Amino acid sequence: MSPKEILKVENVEKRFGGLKALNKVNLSVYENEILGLVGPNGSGKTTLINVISGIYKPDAGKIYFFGKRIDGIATYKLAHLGINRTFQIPKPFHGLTVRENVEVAALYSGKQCLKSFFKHLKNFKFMEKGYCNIEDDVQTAISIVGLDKLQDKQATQLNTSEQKLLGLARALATKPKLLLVDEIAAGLNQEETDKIAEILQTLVKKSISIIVVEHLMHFIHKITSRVVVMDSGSPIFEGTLEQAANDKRVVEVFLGG
Amino acid sequence: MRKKNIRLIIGIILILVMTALFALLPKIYNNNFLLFNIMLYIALAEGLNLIYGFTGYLPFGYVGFFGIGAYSASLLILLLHVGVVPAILLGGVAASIVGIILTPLLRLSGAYFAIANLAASQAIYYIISNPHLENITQGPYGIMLSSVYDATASYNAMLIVMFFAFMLVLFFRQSRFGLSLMAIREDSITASVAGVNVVLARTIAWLLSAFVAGLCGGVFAWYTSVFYPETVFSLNISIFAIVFVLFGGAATLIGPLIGTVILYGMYNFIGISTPQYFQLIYGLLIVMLIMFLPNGVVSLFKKVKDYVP
Amino acid sequence: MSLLEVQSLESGYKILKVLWGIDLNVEQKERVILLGVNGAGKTTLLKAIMGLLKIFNGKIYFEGKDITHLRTDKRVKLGIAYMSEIGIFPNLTVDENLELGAFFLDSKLTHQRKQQMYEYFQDLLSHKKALAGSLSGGQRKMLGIAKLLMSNPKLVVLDEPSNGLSPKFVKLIINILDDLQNKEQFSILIAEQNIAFLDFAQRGYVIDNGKVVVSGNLSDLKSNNIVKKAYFGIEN
Amino acid sequence: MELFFYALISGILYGIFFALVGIGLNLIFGVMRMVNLAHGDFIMLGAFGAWLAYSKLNMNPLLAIPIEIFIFMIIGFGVYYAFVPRLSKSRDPEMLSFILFFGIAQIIEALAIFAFGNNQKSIPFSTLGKGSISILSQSIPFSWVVSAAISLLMIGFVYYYLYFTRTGYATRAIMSSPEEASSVGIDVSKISAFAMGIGLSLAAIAGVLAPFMIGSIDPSIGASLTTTSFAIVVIGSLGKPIGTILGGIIYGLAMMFMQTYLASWTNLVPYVILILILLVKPSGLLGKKVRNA
Repeated sequence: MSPKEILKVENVEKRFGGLKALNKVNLSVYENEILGLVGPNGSGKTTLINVISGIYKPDAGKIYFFGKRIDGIATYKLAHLGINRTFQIPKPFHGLTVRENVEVAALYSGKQCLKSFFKHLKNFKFMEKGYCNIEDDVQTAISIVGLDKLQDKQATQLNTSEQKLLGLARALATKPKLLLVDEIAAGLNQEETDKIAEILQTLVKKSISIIVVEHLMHFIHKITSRVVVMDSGSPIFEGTLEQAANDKRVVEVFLGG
Repeated sequence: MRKKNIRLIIGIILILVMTALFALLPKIYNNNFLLFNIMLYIALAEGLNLIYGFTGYLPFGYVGFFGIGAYSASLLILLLHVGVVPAILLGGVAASIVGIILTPLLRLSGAYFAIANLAASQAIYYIISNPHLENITQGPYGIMLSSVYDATASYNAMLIVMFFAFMLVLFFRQSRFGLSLMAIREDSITASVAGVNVVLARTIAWLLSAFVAGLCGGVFAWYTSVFYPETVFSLNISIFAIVFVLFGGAATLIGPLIGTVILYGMYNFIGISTPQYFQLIYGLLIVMLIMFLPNGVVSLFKKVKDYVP
Repeated sequence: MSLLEVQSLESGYKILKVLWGIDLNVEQKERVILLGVNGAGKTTLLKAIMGLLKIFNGKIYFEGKDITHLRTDKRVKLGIAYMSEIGIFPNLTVDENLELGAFFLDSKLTHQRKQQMYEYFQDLLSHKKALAGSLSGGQRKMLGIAKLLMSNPKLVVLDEPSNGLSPKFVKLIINILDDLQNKEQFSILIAEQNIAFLDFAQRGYVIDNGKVVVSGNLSDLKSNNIVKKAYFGIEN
Repeated sequence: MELFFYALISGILYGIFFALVGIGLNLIFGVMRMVNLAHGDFIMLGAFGAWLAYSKLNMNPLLAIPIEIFIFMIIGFGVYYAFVPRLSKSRDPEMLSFILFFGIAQIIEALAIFAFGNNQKSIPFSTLGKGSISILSQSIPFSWVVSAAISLLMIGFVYYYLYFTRTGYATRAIMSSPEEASSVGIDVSKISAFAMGIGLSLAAIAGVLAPFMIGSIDPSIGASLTTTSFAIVVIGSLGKPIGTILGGIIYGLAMMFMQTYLASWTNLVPYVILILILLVKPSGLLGKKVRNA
């Protein structure tokens, strides 16, 4: 039985002025996999992530998530549907504690939760603990990334790797089924990178599919079974990283002609 | 007990004490006018705090909502013979409606929003004070509300509005709605990725903030009973509210309160007869704050920060 | 004494450390290439050398002088010229761009130098009054290089001159640089991911994840496997 | 038709003056991305300079211009080095500069009241030349023509500076990218400080002409001049000083036509223009300065 396809990108295009940042992109992500997205700068990797997560609207093409069309849907609604992401440069909410950062994300992670939020708002019980029962979600997300001990710290006091983990925790708090991870290993040392690789691998076991955009090939090598290589806005290769390294076109893209 | 809950209790106590204080003070201190104005500016500063403190938009034309509230309430009373209390409430609603009309301004970034909002309040002022509209607004000749004048009742109305503004800020400070607003203030894209409906949340804060200013305007009209367009659209009202919030510290309950009590107290002491002294002082204060203490006086209490309501 | 010497340099953007202890040197009249995939830290390294980023740790010496914390414009005056990936001021004309390339020289010298550049790059002369932003991709790179050389630099630092160019233009750029370096005898530090530049250089470094993974002379680097390892993180 | 021509000619003359009113604000924003909310107050100071020259020293107010350029250059350098480097490092320089300069505006206004009092001051129009001249058979006060001519001259100087001098190239290079500029050897802070000096001097010169174009002056005119300047600058595109000429003329014409045909609504003009432009075409006129979402 072939694995279930959860995300399908069909002929997606995105232009910025005259520049075609994405050109007829087709891509599928299957259940329980980590897909690596690689390619030189300006090849459209981050643009694709931005389109899938709703930050940009595609100019043409369709995107399906569990068979439902999602292109052009607002980012916050996609977060509710189960698509979430991290950013290359971590963007914690300054002035909020680690736990509050995660709470913001957990707050809207389900319809039922939202309803109960308004119900309690009406009864003026909004300040009571656990009105929405998100406490468990928050704690789970924080402990998956291992920030338990830091949860009362201000987000600004975290170091780079902790800020990246916080970004991951925030994404997890929305209970995603698809997680888009944009250059999470950049700026981290080996030990920190290994830790993140380990976390991502445990997530897959929890039925979260992941797309990883990354320049660090050994990181990609370690966690992905399949990579898609992008160049000038289109995928030009799909397969394992070893196959990619021996593919003439891929080598040309990376090393120049 | 979690810090947040302690903060809530402190906040509630603070609100109750302040409300009780202003309820009782007129009995022992006869400068009713001063007490009223302090309450008015507390409410305005807290109302401005809703939008500036929690979303980062600096409404330089906040006075526009105040003036709209004052004029709407007065005209409803004078022309349509609406009761005073419903008229004031409708004044708040009218301010919110103007807020809805101005929501597109929220698309602009910081300084442009502030300038555009300032321009909007000036435009409203010039429309209302236009002699061509004398039949409706009395144009530049002002409003006489002496038929419904009631010093005690309007004082108490201000007390209620102040209480309401306090409660709103406390709600923003404690609730997860407020948390998501602060997330938007830090980074709107990341907030939307976290699942926050950025546009909706921002608009709610904006309209609530306008509503508070509108209520203040209505009560002010009732209390003074005679006023001119330039009284209720004076840029100084915006400026005072902004300076009080900046001074005390935005996004807290206590910051605007401290700011208003200290600075308005100072204004009353040195400012009313020679306002330029006060203007010089708060000008210098702003410059110093931006250079050395951008988060206001409250940020001095770093150690107990989590308990500051 | 090396012309440029970088010692265990650590740098990055605000909280994001990108360079993790880089050692590198460029000798007089030498052509050095910096290879690596995008994101490896090439641009960051060049910016740090130019003083456009905060140095967290380590030292930079130019002609033996410690310039680690020197302001960018003063480095330029010492004789380091830099061409970023953009490399030009799009809202200024070609002539104005050249003028700015030697901003600290007096106007007579600047004028002479400008004539020299127009001689080297005939194409630019015919576009003298055009906005730099209106030029084609190849012409922009020419202008970038001409602007770079205006100040008679001792060391030129180039960030991906091949970026966005077709293979034909890449060849052209390489030829131009080759020719000019022979004429003017400056040193070159060039960051590239295009290995077409390998033949142009005498020595090179391959960096990955903010560290130098391979360095050496041309034949060392040309051994394809080493580059491949750096580029793909796998050995085969 | 008579009215139409009158409005047209006076609108253009006023427009040139208003271009001068706005151009300094735009220059400072373009070079250092600082929002000078005290712009109108510097104009007001310039106006009082002219008034002092006229009433205390018995000079022709125009002679105040060179002295003011000197003084405001120094003030510009002072303001730059005192605030800008520190602000540039903060998290939101644009917004913080906005509030900071608002504080400076308050200080200036208060000090001006100490120095000059709250009363309105004026300079007789005749000091710039008596009578009026006839353009297209419309009789236009001579002082307007002189003011417009001086404004045009000053704008010409700015244009010459930006497009024909090396420091001007460097200034434009900084507008396009401070990082690129410093990497060709430009001392960004020195050139920026100079731009601040020029920006404030231009405000002051506009101030010298203000008593003849706007009428009587007092310390409180700053705030509305700032908003007006914003309207002018935004019409002509923020960050592009020369675009301000267009902004000034559109504004001048709009105002004069309103005054001619719908006088009582004239006050609304700057505010309505500002809001409309910000709402209808914010990205076009402000570049990428628009919030996301």
